[in-house]
Amino acid sequence: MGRRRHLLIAGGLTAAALSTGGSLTYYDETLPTTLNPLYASSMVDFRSQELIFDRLWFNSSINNELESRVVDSWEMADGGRAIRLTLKSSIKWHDGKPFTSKDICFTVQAMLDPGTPSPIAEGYRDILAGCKTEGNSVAKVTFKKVFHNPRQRLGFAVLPRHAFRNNTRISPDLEFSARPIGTGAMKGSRGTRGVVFSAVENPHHRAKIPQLQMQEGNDPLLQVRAIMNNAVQGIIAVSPPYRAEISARDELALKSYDLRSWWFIALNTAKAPLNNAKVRQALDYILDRNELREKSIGVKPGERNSPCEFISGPFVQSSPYYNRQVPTKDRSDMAKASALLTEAGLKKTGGTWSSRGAAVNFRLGMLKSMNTEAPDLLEYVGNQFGAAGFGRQSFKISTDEWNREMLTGKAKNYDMLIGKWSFGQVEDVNDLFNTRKTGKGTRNIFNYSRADVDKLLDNYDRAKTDTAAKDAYHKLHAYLADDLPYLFLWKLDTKSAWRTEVKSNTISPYFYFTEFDSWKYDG
Amino acid sequence: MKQWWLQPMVRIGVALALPLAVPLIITYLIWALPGDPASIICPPELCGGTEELAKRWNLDGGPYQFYTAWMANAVTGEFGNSWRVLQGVPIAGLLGTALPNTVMLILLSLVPLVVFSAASSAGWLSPRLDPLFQTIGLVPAVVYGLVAAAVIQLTFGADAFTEDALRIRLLLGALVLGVADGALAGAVTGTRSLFDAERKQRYVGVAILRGETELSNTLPNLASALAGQLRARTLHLLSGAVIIEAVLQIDGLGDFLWRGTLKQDFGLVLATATGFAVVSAALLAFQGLLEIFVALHVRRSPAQVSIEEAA
Amino acid sequence: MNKRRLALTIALTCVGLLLLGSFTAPERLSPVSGAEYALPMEAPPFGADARGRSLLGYALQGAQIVAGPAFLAAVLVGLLATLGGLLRCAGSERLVTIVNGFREVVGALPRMVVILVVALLTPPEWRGLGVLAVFWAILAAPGAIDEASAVASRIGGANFVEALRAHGFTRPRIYLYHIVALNLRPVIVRHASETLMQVVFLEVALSYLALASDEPSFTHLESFHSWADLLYMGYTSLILDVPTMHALLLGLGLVGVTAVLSVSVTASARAR
Amino acid sequence: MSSDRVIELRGMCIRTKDRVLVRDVDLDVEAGEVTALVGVSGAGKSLTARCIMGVIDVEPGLAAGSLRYPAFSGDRDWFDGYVDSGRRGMKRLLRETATLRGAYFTYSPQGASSALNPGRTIGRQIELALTRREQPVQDVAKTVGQVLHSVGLDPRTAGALPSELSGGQCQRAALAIAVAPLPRLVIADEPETGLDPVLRRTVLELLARVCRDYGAGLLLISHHEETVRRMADRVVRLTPAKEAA
Repeated sequence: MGRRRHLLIAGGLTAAALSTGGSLTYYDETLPTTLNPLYASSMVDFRSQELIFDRLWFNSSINNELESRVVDSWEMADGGRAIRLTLKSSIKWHDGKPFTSKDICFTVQAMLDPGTPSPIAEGYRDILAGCKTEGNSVAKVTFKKVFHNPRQRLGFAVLPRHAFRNNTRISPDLEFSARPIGTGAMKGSRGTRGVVFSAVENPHHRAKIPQLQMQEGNDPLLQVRAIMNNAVQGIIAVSPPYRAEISARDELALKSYDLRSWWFIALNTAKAPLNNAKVRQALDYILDRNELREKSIGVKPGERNSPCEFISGPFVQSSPYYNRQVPTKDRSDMAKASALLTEAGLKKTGGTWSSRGAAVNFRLGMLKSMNTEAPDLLEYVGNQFGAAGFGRQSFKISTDEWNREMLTGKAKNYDMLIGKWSFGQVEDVNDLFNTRKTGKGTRNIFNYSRADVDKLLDNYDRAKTDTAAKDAYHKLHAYLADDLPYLFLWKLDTKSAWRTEVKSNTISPYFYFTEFDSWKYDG
Repeated sequence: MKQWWLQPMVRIGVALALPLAVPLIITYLIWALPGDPASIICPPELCGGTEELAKRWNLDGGPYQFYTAWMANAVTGEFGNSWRVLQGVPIAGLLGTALPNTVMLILLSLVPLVVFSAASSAGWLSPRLDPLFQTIGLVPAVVYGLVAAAVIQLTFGADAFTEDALRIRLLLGALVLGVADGALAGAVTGTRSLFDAERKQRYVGVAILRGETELSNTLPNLASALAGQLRARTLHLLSGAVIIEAVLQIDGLGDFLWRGTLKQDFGLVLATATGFAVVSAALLAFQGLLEIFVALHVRRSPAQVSIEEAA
Repeated sequence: MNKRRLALTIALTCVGLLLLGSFTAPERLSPVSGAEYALPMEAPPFGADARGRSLLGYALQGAQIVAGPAFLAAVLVGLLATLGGLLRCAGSERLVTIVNGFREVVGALPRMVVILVVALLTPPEWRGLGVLAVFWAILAAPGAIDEASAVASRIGGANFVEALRAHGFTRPRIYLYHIVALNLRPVIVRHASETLMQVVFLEVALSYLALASDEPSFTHLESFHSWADLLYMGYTSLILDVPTMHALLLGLGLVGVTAVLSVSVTASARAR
Repeated sequence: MSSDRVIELRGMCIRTKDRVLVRDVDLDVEAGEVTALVGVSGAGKSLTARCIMGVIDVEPGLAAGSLRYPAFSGDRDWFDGYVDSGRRGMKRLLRETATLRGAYFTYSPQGASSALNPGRTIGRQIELALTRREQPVQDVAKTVGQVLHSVGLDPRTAGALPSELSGGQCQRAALAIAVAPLPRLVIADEPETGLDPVLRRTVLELLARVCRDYGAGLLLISHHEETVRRMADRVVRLTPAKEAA
């Protein structure tokens, strides 16, 4: 072992010697698939694009207020159906071309163009109606209907009209996806093994770090060793088992990264015995969230500002839509659970529950990628239900299969699916719980369908004021906490690690690099 | 020795056909499978814009049209852009970087094989060492490979993908490829047995009595057999290169093929598979040509007497 | 006890272990708190991983993943080789040419490339080691057929059959006993056992790659653990000072057992 | 260099680790003469023949004796320093005498068809032999033709491979290769074996004649008393060595 240690240390030194000159390198979970904002499909994609592009509006990480770096002033028009934007002057694209209202309208039209096969664009087709330029610096964007939060809805990244030769049919394999042109703090270029970002001067951006490199981190432990050797300066996501080791080091800092995400166990409400609300409630009581959190994520009991806080509904506790009247269930309550199960007509014989003579057996699935954040959560959940007297088989599901089967409502043969939802700017949960048939509910995993829920979601859609929207979602929260299409688990912060030479590195929720201008590195 | 030219000609024929055949086979496989090609190549849920893709790849026109179109582009060096692995990056460019790396990797990994084989057939390497080579070869290449990769990542960190790092990756990769998966043991014993068998031939002993050397007599007669072995070994190495490049993150044909397969980037897979076909076609052609050369060399005679007359 | 019998015993033991393992494999490996990184003496027989799961479970599940497909491929190659040899004795010259052509084409591509392309093209619901193993067998077949028919022609091909007919043996007896059992056996068994080993190695390599790139493996369900997991654990111990050296040893041991199996099977079938 | 004695072997003793193969062998060969080396099989005829060519491939090998090539190197003893020098020494001796083999004396093997390199045409093999003449050959093709003709082979056989010739033709070809370098001595190792009586006679006569034509001595190794009586000018008998202590 001794000799190997030497090797590692030596490695660290060479690396330190090699990676100087203000250039910063960090490991992300994987390489981005694309740098074209319209085709972003993973958090990695979103993070890298945040450096290259300006979103029209974004939430400030300091005061959570809506801000824009490119819009100078704005006013609502047509009774709230449209918004008139006046752009800041002298903003330039990375290739030096001026940034104008034509670019805003081009982006809108590109998203509305059915020839642009982008899931993100599809999302905007329900929101936006069109865009008109009024001179070089004014654009008027019209909505499909009146929204209570119109500017929140304009969180898209602006694309350069000239880079697409004004052709609004934007296909993913255009070279733009690898060598994009934006107005963001950094110009990005995609290599086979990572992305190199280099600072670009602009009136609205002044990055203090001249160069930033993103590489794939591979094995989580390997990443930790690398940052300890100063072979790299940052890791986006540190796997729980290694967090203690990092926080023990003075030259390293663990930083909380709020992914605006909450975890759940979706229940197949179409399948017996889970079609019975009492059974679902019983399972909610059986689940010991405290134990899960402790064993899987490694949160010590009574640990303050833990990265993992329980939720009782489909929102994070910091969200305005979270209904604080609904209590969270932290510990299991077996008495209540068995009472409910007996009410539901299940019988417990020889320690196992059976319904209509047949022993109850659950097929559990979990999104594979979540295993690094919460190692073996699937096993622990399974064990808890097993201990309570249910048979179970567990499966890890690849991201591809998840997108292909689970999100499209084809996962009929599963009883439970452990997953998580992340939210960017708008916490719109409608497509998770809306009835699919209506064309909405595009991410309704087990095709959960309740008239009352649809009504509440509709109320939120129609809401013209924040309070109305809040009210609708509070009611939704309460209803779901009782009907339980999901067993709501927790909000889980990711932990990033950065060398302490990296200073004032504010990490924005979800988008990560929104405040990159303020980052400093004296390495 | 009747029709001595037949076998080499077959080889060269196959070599010429291979780069055409491989994409053809893949194409027909796609159409043979149930479901429409576009969504096999890239399920809509994964890619987005499957119909766009169908147009782009001329998948609507049936296998023949697709194949001819693809070939026509390929000949002009146009392979389109990567769809899912490196979205928007021209595949031709990727092949441009991958091919030299893979070839270099293979050539480097042939060095230990050739050296040790030569040594063993010259009798400088005792057969008692064989078990050692076999034991080394027992450890799967992936294990060595990942250890090497980790060392590089820890040592180079930010600069893990610079030219220098790549050189080291290639060297380590070649080393691993050369010794692991029984490559070395196979090569050593294989060549040795060839030479030993030839040495036992009576004419060698007599040649020595004529003051000639052993090698000058045996080597020409073994050339084609050796070429055959060399090709087999190289193919084995190419096969292993897929794993090694993936693990050591070397931008080679194998690595792009692997990533393409994982991400279902069909364009990339088709291109890289064809790339492999070209490489092994080159090997085949080399073997064929060498066989022809040897046959002609064997037939060399000072008196102007044509082969047919003599045969 | 002569060499062949010894080899046969070893071979049978290995096969037995493999089958036993695949039948007794647990459905899931449950973490045991307190047993993290337990060494073999602390958590017999093989110790435990970072979450206290017994490594025995890994070994058994790995066996279950490979056993079926590996034997399938082996049998397939064996059958094809036998067929090749018999047809040669049946005096079919054309077969030889066909096989040669087939070999040139199939043998011209690196196997791993073919396997990956197949993996890409097989629909997700069919994906698994089974399909890949069959294709591997097809890729390995030409060599086997070629050698079998070479042996057949060495013993005289059609003339051999005629000669024995003259001695009054029945065709089935000649083909099954004199040709297959007495002459082709060594070749067939060698190729079959080599294929078996190669398929196991293929599984390990593919799963290992999948682990390294944190992607699902083509070869088995995510809920299952391949022998590659053991090697991967071991790799972290090699480079990152994680106390899982015992996992590496076990992984290598299993790979070794497979190799021994293949070698001993071949040895036990060697002609007298 | 005026002496016309080609070989002068004195008191040679060759042994393996456990037994003596030949002992106290004396052998003189004069230019232009036919010397016969006879003895029962196992008496060490071939071994002796190989030894006088400097090829000793047994261990430890040379235990005693001296070897001179008076017509070539006067009084130099080629065994000097190699007695009991073991495997290494025998290898060095082999290298040192390489220039003589195939030039000063040549070898015509028995069972020629298996003794000719199957990967070279007869013409090519003769051509290689010609390169070992003292004076470089001007018109190789022509000379090859002549040599072939002198052993009674059709010049067209120059383009043929050994596998394309009959046993008799191979024997003639081997002889052609042996005489092509214009050696002082041709060593013929039981040239008659494997040939029917008629062919045997022709081959032997051819051998004798060709050697005479090319002015080379002939060392004939044989166990055929009749052959020897008919052809040899001088006979050397080898008796199996008694077991050494």
